[in-house]
Parts: sequence; structure tokens; C-alpha cells
Amino acid sequence: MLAQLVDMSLWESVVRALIPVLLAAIGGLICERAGVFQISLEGMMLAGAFAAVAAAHVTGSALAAAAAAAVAGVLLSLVLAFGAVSRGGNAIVLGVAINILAVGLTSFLLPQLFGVRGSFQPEGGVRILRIAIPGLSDLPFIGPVLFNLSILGYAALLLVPATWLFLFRTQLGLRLRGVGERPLAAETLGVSSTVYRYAAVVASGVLAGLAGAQLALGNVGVFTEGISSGRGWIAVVAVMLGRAHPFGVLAACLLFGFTEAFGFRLQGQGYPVQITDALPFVVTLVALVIARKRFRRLLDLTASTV
Amino acid sequence: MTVALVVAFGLGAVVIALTGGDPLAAFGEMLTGGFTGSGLRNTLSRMIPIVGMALAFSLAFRSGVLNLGGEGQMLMGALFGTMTAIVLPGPGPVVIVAALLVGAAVGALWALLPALGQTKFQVPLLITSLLLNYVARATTSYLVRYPFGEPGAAFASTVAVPESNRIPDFPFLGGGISISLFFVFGLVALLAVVYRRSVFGYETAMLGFSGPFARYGGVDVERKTLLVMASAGAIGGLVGSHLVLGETYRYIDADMIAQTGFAWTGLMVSLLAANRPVAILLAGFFFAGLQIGGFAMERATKVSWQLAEMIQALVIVAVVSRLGLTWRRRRKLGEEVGPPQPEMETAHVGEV
Amino acid sequence: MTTELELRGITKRFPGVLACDGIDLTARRGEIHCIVGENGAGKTTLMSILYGLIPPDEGEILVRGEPVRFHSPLDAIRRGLGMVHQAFKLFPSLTVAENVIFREEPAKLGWIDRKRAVARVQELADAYGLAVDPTAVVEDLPVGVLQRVEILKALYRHASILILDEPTAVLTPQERDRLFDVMRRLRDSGRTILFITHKLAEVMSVADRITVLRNGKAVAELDPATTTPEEISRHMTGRDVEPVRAGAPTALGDVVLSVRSLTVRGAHSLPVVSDVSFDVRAGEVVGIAAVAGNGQTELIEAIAGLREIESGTVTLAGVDITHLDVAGRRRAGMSYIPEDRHRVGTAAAASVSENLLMGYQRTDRMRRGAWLRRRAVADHAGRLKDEFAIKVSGVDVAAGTLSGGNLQKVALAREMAHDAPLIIAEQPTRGVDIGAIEFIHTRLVAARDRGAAILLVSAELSEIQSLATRILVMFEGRIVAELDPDRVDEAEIGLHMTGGKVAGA
Amino acid sequence: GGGSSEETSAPETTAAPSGTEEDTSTETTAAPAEGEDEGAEAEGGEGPHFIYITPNPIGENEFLQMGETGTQAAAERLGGTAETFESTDPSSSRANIEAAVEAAPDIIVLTTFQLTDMAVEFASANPDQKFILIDDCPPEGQPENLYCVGFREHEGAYLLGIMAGNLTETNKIGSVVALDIPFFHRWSDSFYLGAQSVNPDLEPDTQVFIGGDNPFADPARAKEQALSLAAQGLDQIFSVGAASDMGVFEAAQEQGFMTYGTDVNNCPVAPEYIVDNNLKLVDNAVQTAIDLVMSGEATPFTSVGLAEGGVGVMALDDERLADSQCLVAQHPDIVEQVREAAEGIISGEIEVPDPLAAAG
Ligand SMILES: Nc1ncnc2c1ncn2[C@@H]1O[C@H](COP(=O)(O)OP(=O)(O)OP(=O)(O)O)[C@@H](O)[C@H]1O
Ligand SMILES: Nc1ncnc2c1ncn2[C@@H]1O[C@H](COP(=O)(O)OP(=O)(O)OP(=O)(O)O)[C@@H](O)[C@H]1O
Ligand SMILES: [Mg+2]
Ligand SMILES: [Mg+2]
Repeated sequence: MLAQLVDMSLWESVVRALIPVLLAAIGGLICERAGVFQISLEGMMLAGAFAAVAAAHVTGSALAAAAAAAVAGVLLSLVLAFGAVSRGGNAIVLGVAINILAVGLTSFLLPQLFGVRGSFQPEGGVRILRIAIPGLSDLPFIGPVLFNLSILGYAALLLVPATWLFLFRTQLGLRLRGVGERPLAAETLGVSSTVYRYAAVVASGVLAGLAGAQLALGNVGVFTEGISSGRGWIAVVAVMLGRAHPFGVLAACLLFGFTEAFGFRLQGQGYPVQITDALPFVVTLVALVIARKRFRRLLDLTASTV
Repeated sequence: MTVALVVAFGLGAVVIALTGGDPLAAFGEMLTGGFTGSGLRNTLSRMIPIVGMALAFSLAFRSGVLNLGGEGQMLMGALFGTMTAIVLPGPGPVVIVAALLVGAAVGALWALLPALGQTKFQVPLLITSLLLNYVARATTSYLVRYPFGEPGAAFASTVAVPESNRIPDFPFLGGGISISLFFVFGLVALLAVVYRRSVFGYETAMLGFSGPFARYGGVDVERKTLLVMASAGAIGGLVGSHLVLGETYRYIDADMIAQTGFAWTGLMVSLLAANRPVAILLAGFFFAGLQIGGFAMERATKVSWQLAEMIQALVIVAVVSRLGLTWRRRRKLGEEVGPPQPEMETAHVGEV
Repeated sequence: MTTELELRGITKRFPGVLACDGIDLTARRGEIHCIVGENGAGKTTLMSILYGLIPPDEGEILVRGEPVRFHSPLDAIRRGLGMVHQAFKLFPSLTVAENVIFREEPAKLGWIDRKRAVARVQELADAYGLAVDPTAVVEDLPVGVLQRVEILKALYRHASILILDEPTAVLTPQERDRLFDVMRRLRDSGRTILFITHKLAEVMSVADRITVLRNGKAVAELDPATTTPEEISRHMTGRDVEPVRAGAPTALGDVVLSVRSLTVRGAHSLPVVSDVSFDVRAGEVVGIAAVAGNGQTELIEAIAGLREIESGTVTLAGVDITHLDVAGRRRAGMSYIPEDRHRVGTAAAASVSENLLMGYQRTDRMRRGAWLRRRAVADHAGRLKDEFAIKVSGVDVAAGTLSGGNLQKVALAREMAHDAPLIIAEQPTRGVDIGAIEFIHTRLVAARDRGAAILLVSAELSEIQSLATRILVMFEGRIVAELDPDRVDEAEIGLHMTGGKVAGA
Repeated sequence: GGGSSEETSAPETTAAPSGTEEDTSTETTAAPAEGEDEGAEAEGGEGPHFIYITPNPIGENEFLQMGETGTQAAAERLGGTAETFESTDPSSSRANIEAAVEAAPDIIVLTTFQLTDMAVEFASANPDQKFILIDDCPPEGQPENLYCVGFREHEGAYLLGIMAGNLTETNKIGSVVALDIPFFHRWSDSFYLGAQSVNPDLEPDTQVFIGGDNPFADPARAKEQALSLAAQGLDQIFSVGAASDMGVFEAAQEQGFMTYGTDVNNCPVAPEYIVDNNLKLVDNAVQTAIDLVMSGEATPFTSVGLAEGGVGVMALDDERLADSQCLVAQHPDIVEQVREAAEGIISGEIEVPDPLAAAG
């Protein structure tokens, strides 16, 4: 039965479902490394999805759509950066408020701008470009799974090692980690924690915005109210579970994507949806208990947020 | 605070004006709709879950226990409280008390799961409590769909709680306000005194300030974590039970999950009020009024309720960002709370 | 010699405190300039202003004759200043090399040249005799090494003016002597060193010049060749300070603390305390001498209930406390002045009054049933503030605003106030001024004389020698010697501490 | 009831593919446009006044949208005014109903099961106020001033099943459904039943539920679920997920299976792949109910199905089918078979069991 459940289309599904979450989670991990607790990914993703579809409708260009999504994410991220970094406000409260703001704003603007409710498809069916890499996409198994993705899909996967290199091999990455771990120490060496934190939060805005674009114009081709559907929260969990390490976060996203897609299959076998819905979370909880080595950093970081 | 409100409403006004509405009329409706007449009654009624959940969060947060699981605690408590009120025979008042106790107990047990995870397995409660919200959704959903569900109902829901087993409304107030409000006021007073004057309040506050310090002083950190979580979960369970026994009289799956919005509103209210019970009461009243007023505004002026929601979010952002304080004062404030702190006086790493 | 640095009329006010009051100070190229003063005199504040961390309210800074305004430490670094902070400013999860090169990384196009970084740090360390492993992760290192890392950071940035804020407070005598060698070498290479310490012996041995601060004012500039420790301390305190001579204990009482075959495991489940047994009797002070990292910290934590005991027993006033929690041990009669006053001994965000209550909130004096006796708590705090001369405007102020020494007094006052049968004092005078040292020593002796059993751990051998009735030396987790303080000198204790006598004996 | 819908001749009634600006959108209702007109009407204030109250934000929910459309259309036709109060949760629903009762319109229109308890409560407390409850009815204790309108959605779904039973090549069919609640089994169970009636070789039914945080508007999740069904060899997939349906339609386009929509005509979204839709003409039903209540002819419970024209499929009407872009139009034989079945259902010859009643 397992062989029948774990087929190639399952893996394709895992990778597709993974990409928006991964994009947002990378943004989240950068923030966490910079010492900002980022739980507004959900709202920024939603705003990004809306902006992408709106821009695609107006300009007919996928590039413009992606740019608009990034801008929308950045605008919301600036609210967090200003409140939490410049004004020392509580990042959890700001994050929750931003999520509410995004829901209100997108459902308010949808009828205002496009005269429709609920869902909206951009004119001309604009989509984020999907590229089958010649040669590679024909490889058995991994070809369709890994080499037939949208541009943002490749970007998300490449961002994992890129983020790792950035954090652990570059000057800026070192300083970012320093700021996140001991802001005062960084200040005494002339590294402004404000600048780095702003940069990190804005980066998460870009990535979560793009995650929204991928969701609304990559995975499908439509905006629906609340289309982010909790994926931003999953990204938050992935950051925690992966302990803000790029490969750890990727693994967490994979675990999550896999259990979710596997759950769909189980439903097809007659298991109740309420059980398969809980599956990813239960598996994550179990994974947490098994991989419970050192969450000190997280405890430290979050202890200062309340 | 005032500046924050002006900024938030100012932004809201711009949006209303841009979409062709009359901001003054809209806000007028919002205020009269939220804080007068039957709107006031609805506001008071809506305050119950908001303040209740905020109190639950305050208990945890001021002790440095990062409980994000209010939603799940509320759902689990609500379902089991409801089932008790449905199946338990006996005189109404007895059944109600029993149902509330069961709701509180189940909420507490659900909250103890992440607490035990942290104290026994060192898995941060922050993550597990958040994850358990989803598990609670699925679990309640399953239970109310299958074993606890009303046969033949179109939705996944329990049967209605028998009339005798419902939490009554205040007499003479025009109806609609459950006497739970009375208990919320009581809880505010109780916690205000406990936080300021009791050994428990002192010890948990110290735990919130510094875990190693509290441990050093003989505070049983693990036990306190469990106790705090259980109490927070119990309050969450009570709030959930109230929402059914005192308001909707039947646990409807989709409806209850929509009600979990109260958990997040409560979380914000608690943090905005710096976890102080009386401030929570005031902030909770204000937010409840904004929400009820938002619907009134839509009814009267066609400005959509989403806008009210946005204004609420903006108020929070403005307040949290302390827009009322000047830059100078804020800087000083920062210096006061952030003195030349030891970053690493000793290198040994203690257990958390 | 040319003037390297000049401060003119530096003034800084905090709410309710005038931390610096028109301070003038001149330092020349190639000198070690000591700055001394009581706790809260304003030393750290002055240095923070100089390093650009906080802006002065008034006053002027001249570097090599040129007026400067520092808006951030970066400006100060660019002018050749380097600072080793009283509280270390290191990144625990980063390596030594990463900590040193931070913000001045050797790099190509943004990519850190990690080989070169390690090599540069190693070179620098070798050049100044600062033994460190550049690839070690900072959180695994003992404090003495961290100190060296801090100095390397400044040297790496070509600091010509080096500020050292109480660098010796956490060092063993050996480490301190090596630091002084480094400082002299740096001075000889033309650098200016501003050195803050509370230990007058150190001042006398390394200073070229001395500035004394008192209550935010510079009250004297002295030449070590022509001054005496007594004169310095008179300037600091405005009175004469006599070192405390413990005097012979009257009579030893019963055994209060009894430790038998205690074994404790550390981070990597290696035994850090092995089979340790000793007694402390009423009316005696038992000193534990050890080089940092030889198990004394873990031993104390195990006795205090903060660390799991692997095997063995601990008995306090006849009660087996091996398996009791902290509260139980406190009830049995333990009080404990911890080494880490910032993280463990106090809570920065809590008020002074709340800090003074901790550990005693469940005594009948402080509570009635579930409720605190608020009057008793307030009176208690007020009394201790006065009795221990804690310099703070009121007991409702957050403890985090207190100066290092005053914070130590808070922890001390709390633990001394309850006449507990056993007092564990871990580095009780670290970072406190000589007046306060005198005060603390007097209190400890008084406690001993009223019949308390005192277990003293100190890196300050002179402190142990003057206070202890017996000295236990720990090396690699074991007690390797028991010495009589009247019959040994520092050198001999030092030899035991480094394991020298074990091989010989 | 069917007749009255013809009379209204509102061009935007959802049964016809909309010719308005948003061709690509599934949002074929013209609610916003009417909302604008409505402002002007409000000034008149001569005719009757209706208030429509939803338990959830209307947003993605086509069903709730159509209720609004119907109420608005009735008001327009009768020269009166209509208002909509959207709620987000039970306590805001209560606030909205209270406000509506205070405003004392001619009729308060409430929708869905979630408002049933409150409908009973408020109707009992306000005997002079007339209420219509759509899509549910209290099992007992129905006050006289509360009129229910229910739909027999299963009849339409059964007809779609007949198409699927004919068209399947793999003999594997199933549904992607928003939530696992008894109500939605009216669609999914009846779909399979219809297919079984024409195809004895069918493999067992496969139903998956979207669930998650946002079951009615998570097209990405719905799409993955549809793809997983396709990977198992299903070639006829019924999509019962409101705005999530878009994901299923996309999956159909990518994998080449056939799919079926709900409530309105979705065929233009994916003309080659959407066979037909289970129409639920809530707007018509609401208008009919309002007419009946206004004229005093209403009965406590009105059930609308194929016979009353409250439920249907595109294939039933030549004119509709012609420009529907539905795939079923290319199979005249199936269309014929479906129409015969519809007649059989209307005449009572074929009995389509109500899964809800069966569960009870
Ligand atoms: N951020 C601050 N807010 C308020 N008061 C402060 C702050 N920083 C220092 N002070 C006060 O200023 C005075 C000088 O403190 P400073 O830290 O400079 O003393 P110090 O001479 O370094 O003492 P120690 O020897 O104990 O380290 C003290 O009274 C201290 O409480
Ligand atoms: N001053 C004291 N002297 C003796 N025993 C004490 C004292 N304080 C507390 N205890 C004991 O410690 C235990 C806990 O005390 P108590 O019931 O007062 O605390 P609590 O407030 O319930 O604590 P927690 O909040 O940890 O449950 C009891 O067994 C009590 O007898
Ligand atoms: Mg107790
Ligand atoms: Mg100092």
C-alpha cells in the first residue's frame, strides 16, 4: 500500500506545496538570525498574493506581478521594522496586528478595485514563468520533481544554500548573526543593530511577498480571500523546528509538505480528513521531541519578546 | 495612547475618504454603535471572551511562559464543557457548574501537554503550544463530526444544550449579557490582587524577569510553569465553555473555530496592557467596542467591516510602536530599562 | 611624552544620579593610566562616553590634540580607541576568530577569507603572548581566555588607546600576571592604556599614573612612585580604610555542612567534581582555592541545589539535603551569594526591593499564608539599603540601573540578612571597591563570630588567606590539599592550585 | 417558483454565463454592481425593506453571494430597498440580528444552519417581525413568523453523476469537497449515486476534503488534492469547494481529467474540462420566498429542487447550454439521458435519497 501511496506525483506535490512555505520561511529565518521574532509572514504572504494578481491584471506581466508582491511584502514589513526595531515594540503583537491588517486590507480592496468578491483571476491568465530545464527535466524521477518548476521555485530551492553561504561565509552574514545574538556587543564594534534588523525584516517582506506571488500565480492562477491559508504560520513553525538553520528549515518544510501530501493520499484511502489534517502537526510534534537537542537560542530570543 | 489613536483613526479616515465615504459619519456610527444602547450590550458581551482570554495569556506571559496555545485550550474546553452540559442529568445550576469545571479541567490538561514538553523534554512551549492549536482543531472537529455530533444535522455540531443547563443572562439588563461577565470582573479583581500581593504573584513575576534568578531563589520553576499553564488553560477552557453555554448553546465546528479569533485578540490585549488585569479590562472593553462598532458602521454607512478591522490593527500597531512618546523620551526609557547589562559575565551555560 | 587623550569637563546625568561631574583627565602616549574609585563613582560611565557608547551631557574630548565628537563606538574605533568592557561584549556562538574580526573581516568581495582571519588572529595572539585558539567557540571558553579575546579585538583594530574596565576582576593571579605583561608590552610599543581596577596592589604594580574618581568627580591625579595605597584609598573614600584581619575564631561549633563523596557530572557528562568530602563547622570559614574550571563552581552549585548530584551526600545542620530542592535547602538553613550576580544573583528588571526579597518570600516574616506582608517586605528592603549602604535612589528602582558593586551589595545584603547557619559566599568581593570589600569582610567575620559556618570561594588568594580558617585546594575536580592559611604563602597555594604539589607529594 | 425567476429576467441571474466585464472570473454574480444601485434606491425608501444577514463574511462564498443577489433583486423589483449585514462569528451575528430587528424591515432574511438557533430565538421574541431562513429549518418549535427555504441539491448532483458515469473511462470517480460535514455529502454522495445508476462497473467512491485553515478559498490545496486523485486514476472529479474550485479546474487542465462545478456556471474557466455544474439558484429561491411571504402565501417550509427550478444543471436548458461552454454540450446523447432522468426525478419516478435525511 505504501508504494502505491508514495509515488512520483506525491513528490511533485510535496515540492510544489513546499515552495511558497520555504520562501517565506527563509525570510523568517533571516529575521530570527537578526534577532527579530517574525510572525507576520502569513499577512505578508497574503498581501503579496493580492498585489501580484492585481499587478498581473493591470500590466499583464509576471515580472511586474512579482515586483508588486515584493513591494507589498516590504510595505508591511516596514510596519514591523518600525514598530519593533525603531520603537522597541513587542514583535508578537505587531506580527498579529499585521496579519489582521493584511486580511482586512486585501478583502477590503478586492471589491473596491476589481468589483468582485471572494476570488479574482487576472486578465490574460498571467503566470510565473515555469521552465523545464532541458535535459535535466527528462531525468527519471528527479526530473519532473526538481527540474520543472517556476522561476520562484528554483529561486526558493537555490536560496537554501545561498542563505547558508550568506550567513556563514560572508561579512554581512557574520554581522547579521552577531546582531541577532548580542546586539549590544555588535553596537560596541560599530555595527548598527537597527540597520541589520531593518534589512532582515525587509528581506523577509520581499520573500514572503514573493511566496504570495508564487502561491497565487505559480501554484494556481487566482487570488482568493485568505489564500495564504495558514502557510505563513507553517513557515513560522518551520523556522523554529529547523532552528533557523537554512538546511534545517528546508528539512522542516519537507517534513511538513510530505506529511500533508501524504495525508491527501490517506484521505483517498478513506481515512477521515480530521485525522489527516492533524497529521503534519502531530508528526512535527513528534519530530520536536525527538530532535530536542538545543533550543536555548530560541528560548533566549523569545524570552525577550514578552 | 491618544496620539496612537489619532494616527490610527487618521489613516482609517484617509482610506474611507479615498473610497468615497464620509470618515466622520463612519466613525460616529462606529462609536455610537459600539458604546451606546444595544451596541454597548453587545460590546459588554463580546468583552467576556476577549478579557477572559487576555487574562489567561497574562498569567503565562508575566511568568515568562510563552503560551500561544490559547486557541486550542479554548476549543478543547468548550467541547467537553458542552458535552457535559448535554449529557449530565441533574438540576441546571449543578450541571452548569460541573460543565464549567470539566471545561476548565480539559483546557488545563491540554495546556499541560506543551508545559510538560518544556519541563520534561526541553521542547520550547512556544512552538508546541502553537502546533497543538491545529491538533485541537482537528480533534474537536473529529469528535463533533462523529461521536459527539447531532445525527442528521447539516453541519458538524452537537445538539443544543438543554435550556436549563445554559448560563443565564443578567436579569433586568435587557437580556443578551451573560452573567459570565460578572465572573470576568471577579477574575480581573482576583488576578490583580494575586499578581501584586501574593507569594505566587511575586514568584511568577520573578520567573518572568529571570528564570535562573527565580530558580536560585528556590522557586520551583518546573512546577510553576506547569501550574501557570494549567491555570491559563483552565481559564481558556472556561471561556470556551462560556461561548457555548452562555451564547450559542450548541457547539458548531466551523463557528467555534471562528470564535478562536478571540484567543488572538486576547493575546494582543494582554500584551498591550502589559499583562496587568485592570488595564486588560479597559483595553478589552475598547477592542470589543471597536469590533461591535465596526459592524454598526458597516450597517449604517456601507463602509465595510474589514475597515474596522484594519483600524483596530492600526491602533495596535500605533500603540505598540508608542507613537505617543517623543523620540527623546523613548530613548531615555530605553536607557533606563537597558542599563549597561552584562552580556557574558561568566561563560558557563546553565540549564534552562 | 605627548598628550594622547584629553577629557575636559565631562558631565553625565542619569535620572536621579549625577554619574560624571565635570571630569578632566589627561593621558599620555605610552603610559598605563589607572582610574580608581568606589563603586558607582562613575568610572564605567566615563569610559562609555569616551568610547562613544553614550553621549555626554557636557564636556569635550580631544584625541591627539584634536577635538572629537563620537556618535557611536565606530567613530571611537576609527580614532584608535579600543575598549574591553566590564561586562564582556562577545558573541557566544561565534569562534574566537570571528569575534575578533567582527566588522573588520579580511574579505574578498564580501566573502570572508577564513584562513586569513584565523592566521591573523593567531599571529596577533603570538605577538603579544595571548594564548588562545582562534577556532574555539567562545561559549566553551573560561573567562580568562575571554579576557584575552577582548584584548585581541582591540589590538586587531590597531587601538592606540586601550580602555580596560576592571579586566582583572575575573582573573586568577596567574592570568592577571600574564595580562600585566601584555599591558606593559603594549605600553612599551607606544600605546596608551586606561586601566580600571579596585585592587590597589595592582595599581601600584602597573600604573604610570593614577586618577581617582569620587562621586563623579576627578579628585586627585597621583604618581605611583610618590604615593601609597593608603593615600589612594583616602582619596577614594575620604577616610582611612583598614584591611580586615579576621582574627582567631573563638570556638568551633558543631558540623553544619557535611559533604561526603560528592560526584557531579558536567556538560559532556564527564565528572567535574569527583569524590569530594569535607566539613564546615559553626564558627569557621573554609576557603576553597582553585584555578577557574577545576570544579569549584559545580561543587557550589551542587551544594546549592542548582546542579544535579551524581552520587554522594550533603548534610546541612543534620538534615540530609542531597535530594532537596533549592527551597528545601534554604529552609534547612542555607544562604548563598552566587558568583554570577547578573544572571543568577539578581534580576535586572525587578526592583531592588523584589531582589532583596528573593529566597525569603516564604518565611513567616514575609508572608501570611498565600499573601506577602507588604509592609514587612518594604521595611526589610529599606533597612538593608541603609545597612549595606546600597547607592540607589529608592528600593522601587529597577536593579538593572545599579552599578556593578552596588548590585553585588544587593545580593550580599539579602543573603546576610537572615542569620542562616550556612553562608556560601562565592567571589563575594568581585568587582567591589575597597571600602565595600572592607565592609563585606567585616560582615562575613561577624557572621562567623555569631556562629555561622561559611564556605568561601574566591579567586582572590589574599582574601582567602585573610578570612579563611582552613583552605581547601581543588584541582581537576578533587580536593588535593588542605592548608592552614597561617602557615602557607600565596606561592605555595598557587602551586597546589596548578597541580604542582600532586606530582611532587 | 420556477416561473417567477423568468419574470425577474435580471440579466445577472447566475444561471447564465455572465457577459459582464469579468469573463474570466467565476464571479458571475453582479452583486457589487447592484450594491451601487442600491445606494440610490435607499433614498427612495417607499417600497418594502429587506435585511439579509450572513453568519460569515460573504467573501468567497458564492452561496451567500447569491442570497444577497436574490434579496437585492426582490427589493429592486418591488421598488424597495435591501441591506446586507455580514457577520464573522456568532456574537457579531447576534449583534447584526438585533440591529435588524430594531430596524424592523418587512423581512429579515437569514442564511444557513449557523443562524437557525438565533432565527428561532428572535422570531419567537418578535412575533410581528417576519423572518426567512435559507438552507435549513428548525426540526421542532418553528415559530409562525419564520419561513424556511431548503434546497434539494442532491437532485442536481445526481444528474452530474449520470454524466460522470457515462464519461468515465477508468471507472474511477470522486469528489474534492471543502469540508466533511453532512451537508456537503448531498453533493458528493449523490454524484456517485447518479454515476452508479448508469455505470455498474464503477469502483468505490473516493472523496477528499480540503480542510485546513481556509477550506473554501485555498485553491492551491484543492489543486494538490485533485492531482492526487488524478494520480490514482480518477478521471471524473466533482469539485465542491467554493473559491477552492479554481484549483481543481486548473488541475483538470494540467492532467486532462474531467471536472464538475457547483452553484454557478464555471465552464468558461476551463471549457474543455468542465462537464457541467450543479446549479443552486439561491437568488431565485430567495426572490420566490420573499414574494410568497409578501403576498401572505408562504408555507412554513418551502423545498426547492429540480421541479421548482431552484436546483439544476446547465444541460437541462438548450438555450443555456448553447453558450455555456460546458463539455457536456458535446455529448447530446448524455444530455438526452440527463433530461430524461430529470423528468423522472420531477415526476417522482426516480427517487434521489437525501444524504442528510439518511444520516438522521
Ligand atoms: N543607564 C543608567 N541609568 C541610570 N543610572 C545609571 C546608569 N548607568 C549608570 N548609572 C548610575 O551612574 C553611577 C555611576 O555608575 P558607573 O557604572 O559609571 O559606576 P562605576 O564607577 O563603574 O562603578 P563600579 O565600580 O561598581 O563598576 C551609578 O550611581 C549608577 O547607578
Ligand atoms: N516557610 C516555610 N517553612 C516550612 N515549609 C514551607 C515554608 N514555605 C513553604 N513550605 C512548604 O513548601 C510546600 C509548598 O508551600 P505552599 O503550599 O505554601 O506553596 P504554594 O504557594 O502552594 O507553592 P506552589 O505555588 O509551588 O504550589 C509545602 O509543603 C509547604 O509546607
Ligand atoms: Mg501548592
Ligand atoms: Mg563600572
